[in-house]
Amino acid sequence: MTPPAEQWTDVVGVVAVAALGAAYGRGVHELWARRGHGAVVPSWRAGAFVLGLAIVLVAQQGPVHDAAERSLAGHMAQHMLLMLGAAPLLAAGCAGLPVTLATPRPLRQVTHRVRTSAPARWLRRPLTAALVAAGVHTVVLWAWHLPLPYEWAEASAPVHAVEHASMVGAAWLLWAGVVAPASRRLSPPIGLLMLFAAGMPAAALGAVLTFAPEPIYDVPSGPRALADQQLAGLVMWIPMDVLMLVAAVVLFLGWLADLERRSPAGRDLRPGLPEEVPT
Amino acid sequence: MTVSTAEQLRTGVGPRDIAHLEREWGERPSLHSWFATVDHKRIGRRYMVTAGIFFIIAGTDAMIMRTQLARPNSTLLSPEEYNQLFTMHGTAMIFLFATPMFFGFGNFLVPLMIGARDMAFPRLNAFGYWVFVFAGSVMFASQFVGAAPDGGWFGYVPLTDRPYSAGINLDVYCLGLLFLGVSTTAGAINFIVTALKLRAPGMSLNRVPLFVWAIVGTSFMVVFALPALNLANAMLFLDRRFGTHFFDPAHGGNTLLWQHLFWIFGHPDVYIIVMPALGIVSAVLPAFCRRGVAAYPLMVLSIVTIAIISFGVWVHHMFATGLPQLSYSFFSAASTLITIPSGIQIFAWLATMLKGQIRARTPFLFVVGFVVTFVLGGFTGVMFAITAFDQQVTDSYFVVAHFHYVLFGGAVFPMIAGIYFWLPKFTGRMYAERLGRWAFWLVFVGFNTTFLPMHVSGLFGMPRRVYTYPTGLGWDAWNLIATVGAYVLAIGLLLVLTSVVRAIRWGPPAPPDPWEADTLEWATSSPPRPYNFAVIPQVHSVHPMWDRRTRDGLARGEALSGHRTPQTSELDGQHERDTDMPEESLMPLITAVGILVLVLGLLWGWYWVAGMGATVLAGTLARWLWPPERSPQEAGIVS
Amino acid sequence: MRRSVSTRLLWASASAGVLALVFSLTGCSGGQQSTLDAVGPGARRTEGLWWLFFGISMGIFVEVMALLGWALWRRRRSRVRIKDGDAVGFISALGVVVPLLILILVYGVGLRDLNALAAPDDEPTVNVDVVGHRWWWEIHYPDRPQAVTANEIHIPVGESVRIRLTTADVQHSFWVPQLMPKTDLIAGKVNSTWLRADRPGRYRGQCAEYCGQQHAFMALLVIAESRPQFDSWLAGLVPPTDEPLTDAEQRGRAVFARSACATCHTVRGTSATATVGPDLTNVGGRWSLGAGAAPNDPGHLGGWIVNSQTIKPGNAMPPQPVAPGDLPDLIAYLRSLG
Amino acid sequence: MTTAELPETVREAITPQALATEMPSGRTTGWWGMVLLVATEATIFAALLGSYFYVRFQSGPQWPPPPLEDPKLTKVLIMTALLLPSSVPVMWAERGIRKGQQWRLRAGLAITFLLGSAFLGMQALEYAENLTKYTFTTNAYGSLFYTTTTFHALHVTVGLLMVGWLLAASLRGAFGYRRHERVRLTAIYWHFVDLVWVAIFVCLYLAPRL
Ligand code: HEA
Ligand code: HEA
Ligand code: CUA
Ligand SMILES: [Cu+2]
Repeated sequence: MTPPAEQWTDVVGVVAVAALGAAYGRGVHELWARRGHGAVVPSWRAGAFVLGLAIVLVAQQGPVHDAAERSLAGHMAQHMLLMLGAAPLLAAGCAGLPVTLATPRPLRQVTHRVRTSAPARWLRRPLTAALVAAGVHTVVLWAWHLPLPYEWAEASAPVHAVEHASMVGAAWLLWAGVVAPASRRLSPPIGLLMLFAAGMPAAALGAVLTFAPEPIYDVPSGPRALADQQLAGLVMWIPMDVLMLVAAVVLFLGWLADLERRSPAGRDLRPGLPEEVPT
Repeated sequence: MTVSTAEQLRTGVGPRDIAHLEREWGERPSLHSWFATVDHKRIGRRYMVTAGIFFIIAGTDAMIMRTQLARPNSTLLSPEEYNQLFTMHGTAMIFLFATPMFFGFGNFLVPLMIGARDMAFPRLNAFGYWVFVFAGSVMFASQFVGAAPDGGWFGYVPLTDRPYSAGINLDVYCLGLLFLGVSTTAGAINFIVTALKLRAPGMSLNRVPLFVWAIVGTSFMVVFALPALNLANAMLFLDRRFGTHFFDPAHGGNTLLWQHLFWIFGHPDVYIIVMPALGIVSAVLPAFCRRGVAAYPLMVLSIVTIAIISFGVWVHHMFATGLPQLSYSFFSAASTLITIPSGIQIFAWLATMLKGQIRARTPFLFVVGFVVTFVLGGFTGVMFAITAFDQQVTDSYFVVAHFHYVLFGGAVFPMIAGIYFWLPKFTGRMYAERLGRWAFWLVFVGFNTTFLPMHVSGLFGMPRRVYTYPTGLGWDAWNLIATVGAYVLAIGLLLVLTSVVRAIRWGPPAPPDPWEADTLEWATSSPPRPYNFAVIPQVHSVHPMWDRRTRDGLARGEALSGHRTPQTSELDGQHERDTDMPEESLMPLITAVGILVLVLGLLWGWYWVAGMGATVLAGTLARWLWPPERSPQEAGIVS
Repeated sequence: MRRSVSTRLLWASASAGVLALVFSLTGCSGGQQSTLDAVGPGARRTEGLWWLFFGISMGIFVEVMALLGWALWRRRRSRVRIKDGDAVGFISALGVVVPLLILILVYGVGLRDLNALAAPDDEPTVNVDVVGHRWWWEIHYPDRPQAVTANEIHIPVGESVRIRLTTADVQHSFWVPQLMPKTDLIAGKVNSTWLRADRPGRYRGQCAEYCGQQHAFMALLVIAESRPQFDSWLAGLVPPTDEPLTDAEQRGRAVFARSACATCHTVRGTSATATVGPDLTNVGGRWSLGAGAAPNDPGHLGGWIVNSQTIKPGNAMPPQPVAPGDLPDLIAYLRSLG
Repeated sequence: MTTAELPETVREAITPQALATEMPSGRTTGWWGMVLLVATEATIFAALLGSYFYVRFQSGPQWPPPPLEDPKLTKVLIMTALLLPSSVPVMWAERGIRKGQQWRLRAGLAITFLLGSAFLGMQALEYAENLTKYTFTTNAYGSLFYTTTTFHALHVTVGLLMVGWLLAASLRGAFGYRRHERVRLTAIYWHFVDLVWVAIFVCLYLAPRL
């Protein structure tokens, strides 16, 4: 039987997700009602957000949850589902405005004040934002995979929930810089640097797990603990790298295309002395 | 160079402007200015000449090795001599020849191609050159006194650690490379900043020549990869000299840590070497195919993706070390993936040739030679990427064959193409076409005769780094052929050298733009005046020299006076301001001497000398960067 | 002039390809250390991979050469209208899609073989511990604690042998090309591999990781023989102490015991038990001296004892001042071992 | 005054795009040079910390290796408390000189100099205590610990030299609101030294307990 603490955490988690979804839905509804369907938040973004929430739920329950309980690799797969599946989708949903709209007025005023304060504005400067996002991502990822925090999370459901929430949050922050609508996105070169800065330490973590000669975590595991841990390392490593590479390529090509629109490179020229222009 | 009257009439720049610029930028030919120069063209040429000399020494090392290996059981060399030879050959070719040679090209060409008057940090540039010369000289000096590094170019521990390597040899290796790292890093930062900030107005990033992209990509790899090597070498030095235990398993250290660190650097490094070469190919082709390189965005994309993926494949050099099987499958996949961007480039060049109007002059021939050999070398690379196969052939001559195909075929062929192509710009003289063709055929045939047989001897089980081998294993013939080929190759390279010397001595003067090429370096005289461009070009196209507006602008524009160059925005190339450029100075040289003293002090264990060197270093740096005296108004002081 | 250049180029490229083909066809045989003459399941995998890769590479090479040749041959004269975009399809097809398909195939095959190399499909019957030294191989049969030898491994034909690899000093690499790809010997780490020979024979191997001065002479021999032969060889590794010795041999034994030999070497059943150099209990029967540096015959043995540094400079054995009169006895004794 | 009445240039300067770019004044070559220097140095530290974790996870469950105990935190917390805030006076000084206020520059730099020196002093004390237990030749842990922290201390020293050098130059009145590039660059370096300390603190002092 699942212990009560775990049940409670489950309930809280589901309620939180539901609340977020409800607030988002309400905000989007309001926006669309005022400005017409698909305004401000296009419907595909809304869909992405819902899908992201669904993935969060799926990752926490049922077979995924069981796999995560069974093996380290399963657990890492769960993390990756949250960080690479759910988070980018949630980020694509650009939930800021809709959720703010759905919150009660006093709260909204507070958030507004915070958002417009000097430190917050400083934090939103592209370079700072990129560095902070990459930094937070790295810290969250590494901190939770150190032996002790990992074992805490294994042992206690609430800690585990905090772990997952912080991972989704950090990844959300990171990917928001890349998938948000153009006006709030980081400029592509900075986005590229951010992905590189976040990707390298993440890969290093994967490498540590993969190459460790002994099981790192003191958690009950089967006889193939080491193989499991190696697989877990790769699960951390490959999907993230692949996704980041794809994102980098897309970003880069998009950026070049954009530059090309603004200042065409004039590539269809030929050599030979051009004709004299009349003065 | 005299500018023809017709040329002069066409520019909107009067003789007064020219005289003024000459005064501002010209460096009096004197001993002082020889040591103090900060002109990127002089520094670039020096880089190339110095790297060329190092190439000849390292190549001669290889010839001695090949002579030893021509027959089995040869006793020409003792094992110690042989081991020093191949280590110095590899180390010097990689660190003292290939990278600095391309840095020389970059130094000379990047400012010209982007329409700037110098590098972003001219003094840092001079400093980088002096450090390079000193580091190279220290390393080669060790060879002449018989104390050269002998641990192979990747210096695996524990062999290179105490107690297995007692003499000073490996200290030279780790200190020398650390020393050199200073120069390479400085150069890389300089390239990036130059390319970002000093581009001529209008040169948005999608109008940047592919060669410049390649140099920037290379420089980014240097910035993020070289630290791993520097750290590894610093650790090795500490282990050897001060008894730390980074790599000592008996005290909790780890020998594989060295391999990881080395190859995290080492793999990006092979692209650091080849990327500028690919850039040269992209610069040479338009002139001889009379059209731009096809699919520019894809070319840029492949530069960027190579730079990124190259950081994720290093374990393919460690496929036999018994790391987890699972991780091998990952690195194997990543290593096969990295061929895609190379394939894109190859087929883009083929498309360029297919769609262009080919003029097969010597530089073009070397590009064709490059395509043939690089593709072959790339194939063997893909074979290694498949772990199971690599475990069989790693550390055999098959690997030696691979990396010479990619290093010589992939990097040196384009390099020679570049030398012929830009010789008019470097020296103001034209080379002789016939001699060039002869050189090409000798180099091409010699190269393949040297290195193709190594595939076979490798497959027949000949390990690398053996000073001799017994007869009867089926290796004798292949080695003999390789040696013969090496001599043919050497003659071919001698012809290349001859054509360069001949051109400088007796070649006919070169016009500003002998090839009708597309980039801005052809917009100035050959060789360019110290200020490069009297009129700063306004760029409208990725082929500015084929673009009427740019040419008109150059012809009619006003000269930018003063010791200044424009700065533009990073992405769009919008003009921001004109900045003053630093004058010639002895500080770079003195600073470099400071580091030299520091390194020599460490090498011999005279720590007080090292301390003195460090003091000189700090003092000169402080002096160098001391802000000029300013009046309160000028500084903007509010009391 | 123009035409002739392109023809020559074509010719050269084509001949380079043909040359490569010829090279590799002659390569089928190779010598006693050839990867293309596999006699074990491991090496056969990689040999198969080689021919697959070779075929594919030549295919792509021909394709690239054909395109290059065509470009050089056709030599467009007219100034065609140039649109850069117009090659993107060509480049993506030939530079991305086709290579990707090929790479997926190659990768899949490679992965299959990598798994096959990981472990034999039958349970190994023999265990061998290999310890790398500069510059020789110490061989143990752990199932028989007394069985120690150097630079040669006997294995029964058709049976899998598990090999445990460690090093006493720097990194080495264990490589017997006809049987199995290599595995490194790494300080502070235990690696393992396995071997199986399908035919009786002598398969040469060599240290493949640069390990210093005499890396070139760190060879070993794998001798695959029938099970009974193997068993008797293994049993013979521990010499019976009561074996009769000739006079010369007896004198030689005394010389061995009293000179410096015994401070470095072991001869089991005698008072010599040092472990600096290789165990000499069966030195007489080995295939070589100094791990491939010289043949194992009386002349070389004498030379080796007097001054091995002329045969294999840098090895750990100093020249031995054995009295000229004693040398033949010593040689006779050592030859009698094993 | 509504926005429409503002002069064109001002209006341009306060459009959302203009406000969104991080440095309205444009980045100089010096800025880029310093940022890239910091990037490559940060990579060295990353490689150093990566090596630390590599050795840690390769060397079995006990970390630091047995007779040694987890590093003590008291002194290190004080060090952190000294170094972390030292970025603030630099920032304050830089803001000041942007407005041409030399006194702020001088005061800010002086405070930073004191904090940084105090940090180094504390570190010396910390070393004095640690060295009685283990040195850099004890084992790989010791090697990594001392190398990493010494390398950082070296950076603090360089940073202090730079700050001191700026202070000296500022006393001679070299900077003002028009000329303060070097202040800006030194500030970047100092922030970097500061941030690296956080990473070291977390990895070397906190992580062994986790
Ligand atoms: C300029 C230098 C350079 C370049 C460009 C490369 C390019 C590549 N290298 Fe190489 N390599 C070295 C220099 C270089 N290498 C050196 C110096 C060593 C040895 C170090 C030492 O041990 O001393 C080495 C060793 C080395 C190894 C380790 C071997 C071993 O020690 O066991 C591996 C393993 O994967 C490898 C792989 C590759 C791959 C996959 C590429 C790819 O980038 C190649 C891509 C190019 C092509 C494939 C050709 C063009 C493409 C097409 C025509 C498209 C179609 C192709 C296919 C579908 C296959 N290299
Ligand atoms: C850019 C890199 C580069 C280049 C250009 C070369 C060029 C050559 N290399 Fe090198 N090589 C390496 C990089 C390079 N190599 C590396 C990294 C290693 C691995 C080292 C290690 O294992 O640690 C290696 C190893 C290596 C080996 C293997 C050694 C061993 O494992 O035991 C061999 C053996 O034949 C060899 C041969 C040659 C030859 C004959 C040339 C020729 O192409 C050289 C020709 C050049 C000249 C001869 C000089 C110029 C000539 C003239 C101006 C004419 C006048 C001069 C004369 C007539 C002498 N190289
Ligand atoms: Cu042992 Cu090479
Ligand atoms: Cu590589």
